[in-house]
Amino acid sequence: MRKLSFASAILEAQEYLLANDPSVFVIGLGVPTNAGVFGTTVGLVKKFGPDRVLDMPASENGMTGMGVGAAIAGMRPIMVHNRVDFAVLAMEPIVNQAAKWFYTYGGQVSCPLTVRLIIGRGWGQGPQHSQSLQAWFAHVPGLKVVMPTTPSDAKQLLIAAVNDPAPVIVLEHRWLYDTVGPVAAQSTGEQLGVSRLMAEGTDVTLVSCSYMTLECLEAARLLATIGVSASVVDLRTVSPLDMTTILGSVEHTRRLVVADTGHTWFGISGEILARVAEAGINLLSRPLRYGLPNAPTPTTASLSDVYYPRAIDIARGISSQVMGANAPLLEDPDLGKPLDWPQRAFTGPY
Amino acid sequence: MRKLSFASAILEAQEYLLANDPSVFVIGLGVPTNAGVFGTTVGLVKKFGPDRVLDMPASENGMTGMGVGAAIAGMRPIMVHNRVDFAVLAMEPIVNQAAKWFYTYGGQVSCPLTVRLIIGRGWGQGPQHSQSLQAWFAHVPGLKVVMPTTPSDAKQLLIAAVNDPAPVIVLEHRWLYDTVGPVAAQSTGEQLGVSRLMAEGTDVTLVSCSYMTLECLEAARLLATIGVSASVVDLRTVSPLDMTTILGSVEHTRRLVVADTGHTWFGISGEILARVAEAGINLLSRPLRYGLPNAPTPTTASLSDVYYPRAIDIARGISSQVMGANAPLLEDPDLGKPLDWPQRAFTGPY
Amino acid sequence: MTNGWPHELAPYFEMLRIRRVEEAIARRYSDQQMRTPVHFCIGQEAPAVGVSMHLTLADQVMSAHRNHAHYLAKGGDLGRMIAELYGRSTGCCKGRGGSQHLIDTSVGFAGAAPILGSTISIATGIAFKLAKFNPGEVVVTYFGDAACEEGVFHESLAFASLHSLPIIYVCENNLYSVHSPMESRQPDRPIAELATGHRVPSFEGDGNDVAEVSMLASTAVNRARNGAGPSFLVFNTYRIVGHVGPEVDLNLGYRTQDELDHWERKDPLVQEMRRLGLPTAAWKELSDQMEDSITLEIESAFRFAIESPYPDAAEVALDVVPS
Amino acid sequence: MTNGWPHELAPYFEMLRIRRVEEAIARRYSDQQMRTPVHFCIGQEAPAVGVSMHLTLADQVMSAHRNHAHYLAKGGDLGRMIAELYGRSTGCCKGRGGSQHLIDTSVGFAGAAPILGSTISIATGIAFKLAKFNPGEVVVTYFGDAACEEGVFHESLAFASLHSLPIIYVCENNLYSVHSPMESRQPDRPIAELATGHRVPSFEGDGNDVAEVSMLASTAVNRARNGAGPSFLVFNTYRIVGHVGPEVDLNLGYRTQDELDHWERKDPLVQEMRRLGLPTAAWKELSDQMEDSITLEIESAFRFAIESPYPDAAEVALDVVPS
Ligand SMILES: Cc1ncc(C[n+]2csc(CCOP(=O)(O)OP(=O)(O)O)c2C)c(N)n1
Ligand SMILES: Cc1ncc(C[n+]2csc(CCOP(=O)(O)OP(=O)(O)O)c2C)c(N)n1
Ligand SMILES: [Mg+2]
Ligand SMILES: [Mg+2]
Repeated sequence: MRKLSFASAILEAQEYLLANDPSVFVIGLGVPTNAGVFGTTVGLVKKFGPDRVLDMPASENGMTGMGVGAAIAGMRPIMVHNRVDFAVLAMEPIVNQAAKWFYTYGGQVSCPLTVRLIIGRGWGQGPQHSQSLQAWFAHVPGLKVVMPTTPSDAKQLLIAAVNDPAPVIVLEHRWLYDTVGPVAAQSTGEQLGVSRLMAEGTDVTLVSCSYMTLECLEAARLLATIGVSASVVDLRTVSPLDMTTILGSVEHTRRLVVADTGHTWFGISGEILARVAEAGINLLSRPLRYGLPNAPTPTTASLSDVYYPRAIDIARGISSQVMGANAPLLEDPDLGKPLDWPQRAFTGPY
Repeated sequence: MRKLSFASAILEAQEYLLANDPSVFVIGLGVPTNAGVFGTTVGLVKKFGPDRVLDMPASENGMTGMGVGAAIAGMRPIMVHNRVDFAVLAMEPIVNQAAKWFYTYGGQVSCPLTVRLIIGRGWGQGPQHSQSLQAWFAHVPGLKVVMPTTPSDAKQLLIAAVNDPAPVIVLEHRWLYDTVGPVAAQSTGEQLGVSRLMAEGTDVTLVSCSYMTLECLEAARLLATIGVSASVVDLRTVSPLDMTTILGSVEHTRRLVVADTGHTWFGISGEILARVAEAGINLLSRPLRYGLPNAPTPTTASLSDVYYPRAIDIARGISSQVMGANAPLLEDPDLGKPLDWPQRAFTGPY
Repeated sequence: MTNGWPHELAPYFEMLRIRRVEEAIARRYSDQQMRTPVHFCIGQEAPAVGVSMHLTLADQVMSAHRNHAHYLAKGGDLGRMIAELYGRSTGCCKGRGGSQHLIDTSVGFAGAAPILGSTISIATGIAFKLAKFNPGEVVVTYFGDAACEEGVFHESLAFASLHSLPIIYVCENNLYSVHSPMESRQPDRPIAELATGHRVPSFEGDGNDVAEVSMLASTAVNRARNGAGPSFLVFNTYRIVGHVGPEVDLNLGYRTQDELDHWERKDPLVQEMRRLGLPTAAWKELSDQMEDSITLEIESAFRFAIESPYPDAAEVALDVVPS
Repeated sequence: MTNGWPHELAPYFEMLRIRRVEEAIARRYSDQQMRTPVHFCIGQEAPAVGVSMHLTLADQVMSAHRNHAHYLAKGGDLGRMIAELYGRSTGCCKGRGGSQHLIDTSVGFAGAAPILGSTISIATGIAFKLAKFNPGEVVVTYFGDAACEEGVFHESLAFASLHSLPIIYVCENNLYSVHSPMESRQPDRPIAELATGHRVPSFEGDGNDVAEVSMLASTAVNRARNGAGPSFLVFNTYRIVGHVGPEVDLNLGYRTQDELDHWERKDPLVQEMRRLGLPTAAWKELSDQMEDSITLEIESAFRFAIESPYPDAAEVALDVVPS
């Protein structure tokens, strides 16, 4: 199959949607510019015109409310906020209005708004450009929350989100944008709410989402070198949460590790541990959680390097959980490498 | 000791703070009016003048930002939003700014802003007047989150919140406002971050906060009638979370039930179950959670009656968990009574 | 708005009908069977009626917490509104919404919601849709003087101006936000000036004079229909009863008997009756007819509501997301 | 602002100093050692300098993402700023903030933060404090044309007007929000008009002419000092390099070489040099002196930064809440 970058896959999804549904429009800061939201909207305005591919004022609250209005009137807006942090200004229309519209008005009018939010990380993104608030959205009944990991999912789940009659928040991790993978040319009719087993193992189940799934896959690889066999479940949709896949795997491995791009405390990893506990599965060892510590994001690389958990941290945690004090020491393959940007080719600022 | 209502206790706390610290001011919609935010600010303007007890425009975002500015400049603002739902407009200054100020600027400048938020319930409060978003605030490093249950805590923890150098969110449940209890005349110098064991039992630990602690105490009373002995831990502060008290009790009872005023999914109850699992405590039976279902709040009483979990639900859940199929049937003491307002004397609207 | 009465009388009838509905709700409110916070519009009937005269069924209206007049004047179903207040399954939101969330999409009443300012941006989005797919159709959104304090008000007007959207922003300035007077909330200037910076033309008028309302609304609606973009209408008016619930809350001390008297003299019904200037006898006959038909309609609506079932408990978790 | 140069020359020197600092950062930016998104103010030095001339150390300043000029003109420590860009523990935020979060409380630079509009309300809160506890002291907050699109801009101005707060809102209109031109974002009207509805007097001027900036700032600062309340200043200016980073981004196609040339002819340094009108020889000597002292200062700042240690890993979770 063709290979595309995650960013190009998003672009292609929007192109497909704009071409196939006249009610779709894309709006956000810089959407029709040549930089095009890190390349994800480049060229769309040329193909579909300025009334379907729009810039907007820096008015996140009002513009998201506007999107809610267009959606309840029958359109399918795709609204992009360049960072999750900016969308904190837009919580009111998303949470009080969009999420509750269908229910409150007696199931008469749906609100098919899709909001794309980009999670920043590294290269000085700092405290106000790097938040990952999926736990907030997942806590709100009426919203669906999508976090794609692969380029294929970046495309297919965005199409599913826009076609879904519910309001959907799609969180895209900036560090995935340049990753490359096979992407089907057509829409595969994917549905929201189904997780994917990315690796199958017997000793431990790693549940994760978005960029952290890549770290988990790497952790699984590291663990394999010492004979520990790990399953990796990529959530894909945080809400609704596909507990069937998770429980299926954990029942088998009887060990649970959750890795999240957001803060650990009061985040989505707690919910997953809780659901497994409620299901009454007896784990062989204590569950582990990896995510951001209880601190805002420091800007300097010297601190953000320790702030973000990595594959090696996960692998080491698991090896000592599984093998105890006898666990062989895993070496850090990235030792001494710069850690605050996704690949060496990247040079900021962004 | 004197007895005061929860609302009067809040009033007294603010009176004390205004009298003892010239940097304190109280601001919010209707604060200086005669209704005075459900009685919690009545008379303050007369005693302390209109430049310390202020009304404000309906500009939740800007006014909370203003509060952040006053706080970093050395004042101790008490900002009141009449419902949690309105404060959704104020998430940006609370979460991006106040919470991160001290950390980001290298520990030089603190932001001692206190935000009072009222949780609505019953009598038609409906989807946009009844949210209980403590999970959101607790997820954000740098904020403290307080949820008083007793009139005494309503006073003492509010004083502690305002005196605390960190930004503090105080969530006050409207159904507690008319409850009455002993309240010390003076400030007792209470600190944030300490939970309280409200009842000591041997069979199960109920962890809860705010109004749900009253339901849990009632559940414990019901359980006692069938010989089940329950501990009740009142969180008081959701963040920082006092795990010492919780773990101490659960280690003893080996059964865990969490009851929360917010939505269960991705809420604070998941975090508590997760921490107990991480601590490696083997529970005798599956942990239980009580909170709001995954739906917005319906306005009609006929639905909100089933929407909100009550003591009887908790007690029945526990009795069957502890005693299995042999559990005696507990009778609902409120059967047939109207359930959507806290006591019969109350007649809406509010 | 077509209520069966001749053009000249229709506005008066519609205002009377709204007034009587509100009074009927007020009378039964203390039964504690409508447990939903009702924000009565008694005294504020003219803006809804004067504006709706210029709207078609296809035009869209959004309102906020004080929405009964807007819903009724747009043609919203009375029975389903009363049933909604009673929390019944036949309510316009199946009981889930209550007084603050009326909707009747069959007549272009797109909804109402009580978070100040939010419906202003949502209505702007509806206008965005109409501009593209339904040229000639317009949106009206009603809100109070306090909603203008929300930043989203400005964000919405600026966007509507930028894209020349077919929308009319209608502010009913009744001097208060709950119990807070203007001077504790806003700088001293006409509210209408708020639109200047966005190049949205504004028109201010007597909100208790339905003829004046209608005149200004006509200008604004025509502008919108003809692609000339948004307008901002400010109608000065007054709510006779308290902020929420049916009590006349003079006891709260935020307003005076004098002020109330002043505004009662400016009652929109009285003003319109005077303007019509019919001979007393003819008027008496007419108004008896009106009262009779209204009474019948109201009785039947309440009967419908009260006889309707409550939603079933299982409905609590239905419709969270559409399927 | 006192930089040791005679009154007449001080603004030029200060602008030159800022320019050279930015150029020095630009030169070393590609080393990938300052890994923080820098929003250069090259071309926009005049507003910061012309305004700061009227401020005392006790007056407070807040800025946003494009803040270097504001920080330096207010007297912010250069060494600690450069160290902050290098992420060192001697940085003004101990490395936690980076370019977008400068602070120097010792000279009244209260902070900077990159969420558009948020610092406008925060600055308003500082003004609320000064009005009560430090009469005669004032706040200045700088932001761009896009920040005026945030509702919080209006909420802040309205509150400042209502309470007559001692604050000067300074908008640097450089025509762009990232790569988006004005016409895709705002209705066609002078930005200064946005303040009208809040009864905040506004003054618009050439933001590349430090003398004009100074004149308008003087009026506004005096108003605030004397209790006459807030003002809104709009300075028209232009950023010579790209939105973020040091490249001149003509390749992105959102602006033209012609436009750039036009604004380069309006360079604030050149304009001010012309205004000073010194004989060539005298000017050459003076400016050599200036350049030399600036070079020394900059070199020492970079040395300080580069020789400073990084924060210790343990600091990652320190200072989350004060104790
Ligand atoms: C965002 C928000 N803040 C506060 C409230 C509480 N509130 C409900 S109605 C109201 C007063 C509104 O005044 P106005 O807009 O003038 O309308 P009126 O009630 O006078 O018709 C307030 C403050 C709210 N509903 N939403
Ligand atoms: C709330 C918010 N939305 C979007 C952004 C992204 N952003 C950063 S700078 C910028 C442009 C700001 O333009 P302007 O205010 O004119 O300042 P300038 O960069 O031109 O100096 C944008 C949109 C942001 N930082 N905050
Ligand atoms: Mg009003
Ligand atoms: Mg700009």
